[in-house]
Amino acid sequence: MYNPATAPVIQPNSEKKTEKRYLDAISDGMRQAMQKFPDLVIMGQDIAEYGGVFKATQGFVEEFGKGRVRNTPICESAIIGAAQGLAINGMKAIVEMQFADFVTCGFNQIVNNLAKTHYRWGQSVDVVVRMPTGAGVNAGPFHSQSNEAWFVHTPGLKVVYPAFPGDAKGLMASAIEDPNPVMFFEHKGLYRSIAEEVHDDYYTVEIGKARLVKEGSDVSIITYGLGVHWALEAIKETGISADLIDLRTLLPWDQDAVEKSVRKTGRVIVLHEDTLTGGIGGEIAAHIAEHCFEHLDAPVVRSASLDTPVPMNVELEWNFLPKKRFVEQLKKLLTY
Amino acid sequence: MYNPATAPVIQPNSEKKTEKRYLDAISDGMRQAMQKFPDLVIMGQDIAEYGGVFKATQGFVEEFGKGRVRNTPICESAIIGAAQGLAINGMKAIVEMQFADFVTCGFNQIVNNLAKTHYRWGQSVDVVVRMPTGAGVNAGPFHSQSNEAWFVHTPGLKVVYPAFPGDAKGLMASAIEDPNPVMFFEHKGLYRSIAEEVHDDYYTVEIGKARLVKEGSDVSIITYGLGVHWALEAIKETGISADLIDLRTLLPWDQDAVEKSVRKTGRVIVLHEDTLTGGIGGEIAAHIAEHCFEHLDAPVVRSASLDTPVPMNVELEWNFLPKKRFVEQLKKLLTY
Amino acid sequence: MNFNRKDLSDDQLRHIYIELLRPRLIEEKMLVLLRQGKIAKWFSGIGQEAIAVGCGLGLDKDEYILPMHRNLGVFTTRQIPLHRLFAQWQGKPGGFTNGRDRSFHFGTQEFKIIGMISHLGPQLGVADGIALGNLLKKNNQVTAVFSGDGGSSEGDFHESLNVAAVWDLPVIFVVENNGYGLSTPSREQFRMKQFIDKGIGYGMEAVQVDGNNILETYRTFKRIAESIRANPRPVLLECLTFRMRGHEEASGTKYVPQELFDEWGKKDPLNNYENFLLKEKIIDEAFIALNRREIKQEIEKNL
Amino acid sequence: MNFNRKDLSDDQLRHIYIELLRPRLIEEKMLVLLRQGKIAKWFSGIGQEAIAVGCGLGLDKDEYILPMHRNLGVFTTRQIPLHRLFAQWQGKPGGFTNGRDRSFHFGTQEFKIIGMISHLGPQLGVADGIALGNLLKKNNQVTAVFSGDGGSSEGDFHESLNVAAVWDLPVIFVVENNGYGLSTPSREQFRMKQFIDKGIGYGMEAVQVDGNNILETYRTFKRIAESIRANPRPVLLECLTFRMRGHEEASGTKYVPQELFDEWGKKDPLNNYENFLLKEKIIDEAFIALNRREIKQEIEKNL
Ligand SMILES: Cc1ncc(C[n+]2csc(CCOP(=O)(O)OP(=O)(O)O)c2C)c(N)n1
Ligand SMILES: Cc1ncc(C[n+]2csc(CCOP(=O)(O)OP(=O)(O)O)c2C)c(N)n1
Ligand SMILES: [Mg+2]
Ligand SMILES: [Mg+2]
Repeated sequence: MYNPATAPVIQPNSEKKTEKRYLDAISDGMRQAMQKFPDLVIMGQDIAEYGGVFKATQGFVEEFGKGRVRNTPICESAIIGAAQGLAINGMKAIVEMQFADFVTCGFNQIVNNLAKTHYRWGQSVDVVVRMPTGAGVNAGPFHSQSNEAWFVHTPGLKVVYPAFPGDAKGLMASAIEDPNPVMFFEHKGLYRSIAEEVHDDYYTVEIGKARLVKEGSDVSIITYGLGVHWALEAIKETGISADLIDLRTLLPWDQDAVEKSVRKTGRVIVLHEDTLTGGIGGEIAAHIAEHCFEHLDAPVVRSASLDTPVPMNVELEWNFLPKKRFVEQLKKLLTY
Repeated sequence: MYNPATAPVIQPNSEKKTEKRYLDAISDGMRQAMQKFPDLVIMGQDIAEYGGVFKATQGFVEEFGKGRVRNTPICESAIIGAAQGLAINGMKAIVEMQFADFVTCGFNQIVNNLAKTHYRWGQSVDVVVRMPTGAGVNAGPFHSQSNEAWFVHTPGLKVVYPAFPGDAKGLMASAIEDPNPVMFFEHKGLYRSIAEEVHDDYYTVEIGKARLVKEGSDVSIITYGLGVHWALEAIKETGISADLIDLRTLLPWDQDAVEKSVRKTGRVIVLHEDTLTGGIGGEIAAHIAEHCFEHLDAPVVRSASLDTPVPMNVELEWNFLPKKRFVEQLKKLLTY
Repeated sequence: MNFNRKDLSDDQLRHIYIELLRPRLIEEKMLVLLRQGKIAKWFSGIGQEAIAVGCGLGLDKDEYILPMHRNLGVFTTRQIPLHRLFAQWQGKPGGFTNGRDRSFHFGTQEFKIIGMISHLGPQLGVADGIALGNLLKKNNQVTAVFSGDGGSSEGDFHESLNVAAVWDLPVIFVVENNGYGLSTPSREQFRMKQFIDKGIGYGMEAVQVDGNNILETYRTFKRIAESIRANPRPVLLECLTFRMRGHEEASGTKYVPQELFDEWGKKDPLNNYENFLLKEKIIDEAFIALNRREIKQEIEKNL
Repeated sequence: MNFNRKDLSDDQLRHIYIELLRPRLIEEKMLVLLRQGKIAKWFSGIGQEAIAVGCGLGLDKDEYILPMHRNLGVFTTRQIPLHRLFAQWQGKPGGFTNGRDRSFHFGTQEFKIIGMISHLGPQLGVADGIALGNLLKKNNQVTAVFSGDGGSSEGDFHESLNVAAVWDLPVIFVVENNGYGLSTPSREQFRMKQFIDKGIGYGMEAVQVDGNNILETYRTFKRIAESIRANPRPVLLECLTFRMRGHEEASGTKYVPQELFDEWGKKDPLNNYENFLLKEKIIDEAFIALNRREIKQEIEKNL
């Protein structure tokens, strides 16, 4: 299905680190990749002089020029198609969706062109689509959606979703190195709210590998994105001893890491910000239920948003999101 | 989320029945609804004089006129949008996708406009989108796709997928009666290959209710669409005593019917033509694993297509589809 | 700016003035509330009001209008009670979405306004469908739908104009050409000289109007609407204008050269019209003061 | 049909003839195989060959072409070994997709041909990207991409032309205007008089050509390509033509009035060119017979 070539494992050249916010880390990863690959082009609405609505490409046009850092007209489909054209012509492309919600206007190009071209005639589509995503920012049904599940159900794509600045930078580099089309989800709510020490040098974090954020014995929490931070809070709040797995990549996802943890704890809760029905939680829970059946001491529980659009009003929104329900579900699971 | 009004339960006026193919039944349902609702408009590519590429609207333009049976230019997005506009203006609309695969060109209108409007400001969107879908017809990656999972993961839509002519006619009527947007999947491979005695009069089949196609004791087979016919064959071939549940509606799906069967048999296999990862099988299996945990004597097994596009070559295609694997998985499940 | 009153009575001219003033004063209040954190986001229509108001006044009240995020004047000319608008913008019950969606993202059958979703473009296809409904019902109603110059690059723009042309749908496609889509100027959005150049490519009539001249916009909407009611067909209406406060309050205006603000500031639709009415002695300072006071009171009462 | 040889040598004229003849003979064979069930589907390009062949001959061999489902001539002028094409159409190994995709749905870097996916429209955006690559590499290469008249109603058509215009991308957007999209005639697809009327709306040059006249198509492609290589920009090229066998073999031709077949039959690109060459004594019957035999042998050998 995929071009078997994957991103090389690249270690940072030095141990130098600086505190970087999630947004800065992404920006840094892109900038260093622009330096490394002279054929890499970034396209998106208002990404040039303006630096993008979230400022992820601030300063890029000055450093790399208007040829490679391109403001586009407001049209998602032709631009995603153009990214594929650049790849066919031997180049690399990053496309920034202004908000992940707007990808639906370029959906066909992604699921039918980017995703299927390598399978059909062996041409790699070396494209990264950046997806500023997620809720909790009081922005209503069209600037808050989680739509990763559609892409996880599209063979041929890779889907990446970092939860921490360090992973965000390294995964961005890998996504750009990888010759396959990568949907790169970035949670808007994390852009400026979390920071950590991140390597200054260029490095990659392997696509397809989960990360054990916390180790514990009583339950496995499988999540990604904002869910990781909710889980951290919940663990702190409840004092529960849990394995906390941040998937980091949603397609292909790290079945080994998940199975290993489940075999150890015998109890699992899958948490995501996206809505429940048909969400990725179903895939993961079903996989666990099928392949770890004999190791389960309790039903695999899913915690997810309500099956509605994302409401704007702050109270409605927090009722929609699973954060509060998750803590209850987690406690209940431990008493099963 | 939905407009709470649903289609009325309408019994046929008489017991008169005629043998109808799946395609004829769908056509019949639409024709009678066109007679019943003078405000119902059908739009699609080549659906007027030509009768549509599958001939589902053959004769409609003669009976209902070009005003209500409209050939459209080749553009999915504007036409789906226009269907919503008709609904806003107090009418009803059916849109025929020439192939379900092409819905990706109108995806945004469906997931962001049709699906979210009632939730947002209470306006019903009385639209049916017809989706000639599915593989096994040697037509390659772009005329064979199963894409129901994307829509099942879109709150606000109803998703219907009949497997038999009688259900197809009654569900079509319900889809048109229902004030909510309905994605109506029709398997192309069934159009002319199956027939049964179907009521001549207008009637509805309730949306959201599964059908127990066969009763048995050893295992529950949960499926829909072409999968139902594969399962029937497999039951015949193996002589296994199985509950065979045809979901018929995928959103909202009939959890009660499924749970009831699982509690009885203790063994479940979920089968679908769509690809495995992120497919609807995950949702159903995860739900069962969570809510019927104590009734399960074996892991919930999923049987689905390989995670690739649909290949054209007939051998590749049958290797891609789960039909053969399903029989093996079924037998193995019974020996667990 | 040249104003030609033609057959409009003094009363009509005054009424138009008040309708043009109301959205301006509401916005000024909203900008205060925004700074106080009482509303979350604001896309200013200041400088462009003559288009929305001209549309609202030019169409009949039972004809559908599909406005965008800068078209407050459509809502006010339809006399939506302000407390309902304010509740909507603050995400409170009593609005149109009960907090489910934000700002102008709602529709109301009561006032025959169908707001956009955030995505630029889809509302144009919806307008086609509404107009098709009118055509089939033979009720001789017109539908007006708005697009920005930037949003016109979306495929939906093309599909919807084409469908309307082929089906003779009674739709006015209004393009508010304000020279920018967010930070991106026209020259990075398209290459044709003007939007009316697109008409021939759809086999569609196209009309250009000074979008800052309220008498022009009002009369053009009225004239096109009357003509379409008698002879159903789509018309592309390009309104030349400018956003005086940039894209939205949070994004600043740094990316817009000061000269443009200076140039367009002189063309302010409200000031110019006010000056014309004063000069013609149709209104006086007292009239202005009275109406400003009354509208401000209305605003405060509804908050 | 008027042919003007201008500076083309007899050899060149003969070469063009053979290139025009080859796809016709291949198709005739395919229609036989289709009836025998050896291939599953066929979209006939008979009657339209002068466009694909003109394009293939007009561009350099290392320039990308993005053809559609009726453009066999693009593949043959690039001299793809026929056994590879046949294997592809029969879904066998040795084709370009190893049975994974059908008919012309493949690309090949070896021959610089990027086939469409089934969805009409997306290939136009891909052409933009390829051309952008060429622009950034400053290699002065042209890209040609095809669209049908029907497919031009898709939003992608608009988006891609607009992007190409704004970015000065060296692309030839070829519209094969054959009057139908499947069963639906032009008057139900669009309302403009001709496709070149769309040029001004994108700020793009637009050229119309008799798509059945091989010398015209060839020369037009060549001329535009040369001009674009020197001065990068997009050009919209409308080729007027007709499908002589309807949409695809399975769908018949009942929906097309016989008069149209009669009228366009007289304009057959191959017959007309052949007659011209015969009349000018550049070829004779023996030449024709020889070449038909040779191509047929080539076909049989590759099956
Ligand atoms: C499909 C889609 N892509 C991107 C955006 C983000 N966006 C919101 S407004 C805007 C600029 C719109 O410009 P224009 O259409 O000219 O309207 P104006 O703001 O000037 O009134 C952009 C890019 C969007 N809303 N929808
Ligand atoms: C997005 C999309 N919608 C619908 C179709 C179905 N379809 C295939 S070919 C065709 C007609 C195309 O007409 P035109 O573009 O004029 O090309 P022609 O066949 O005349 O060469 C249609 C409707 C498609 N392939 N893609
Ligand atoms: Mg603008
Ligand atoms: Mg055509």
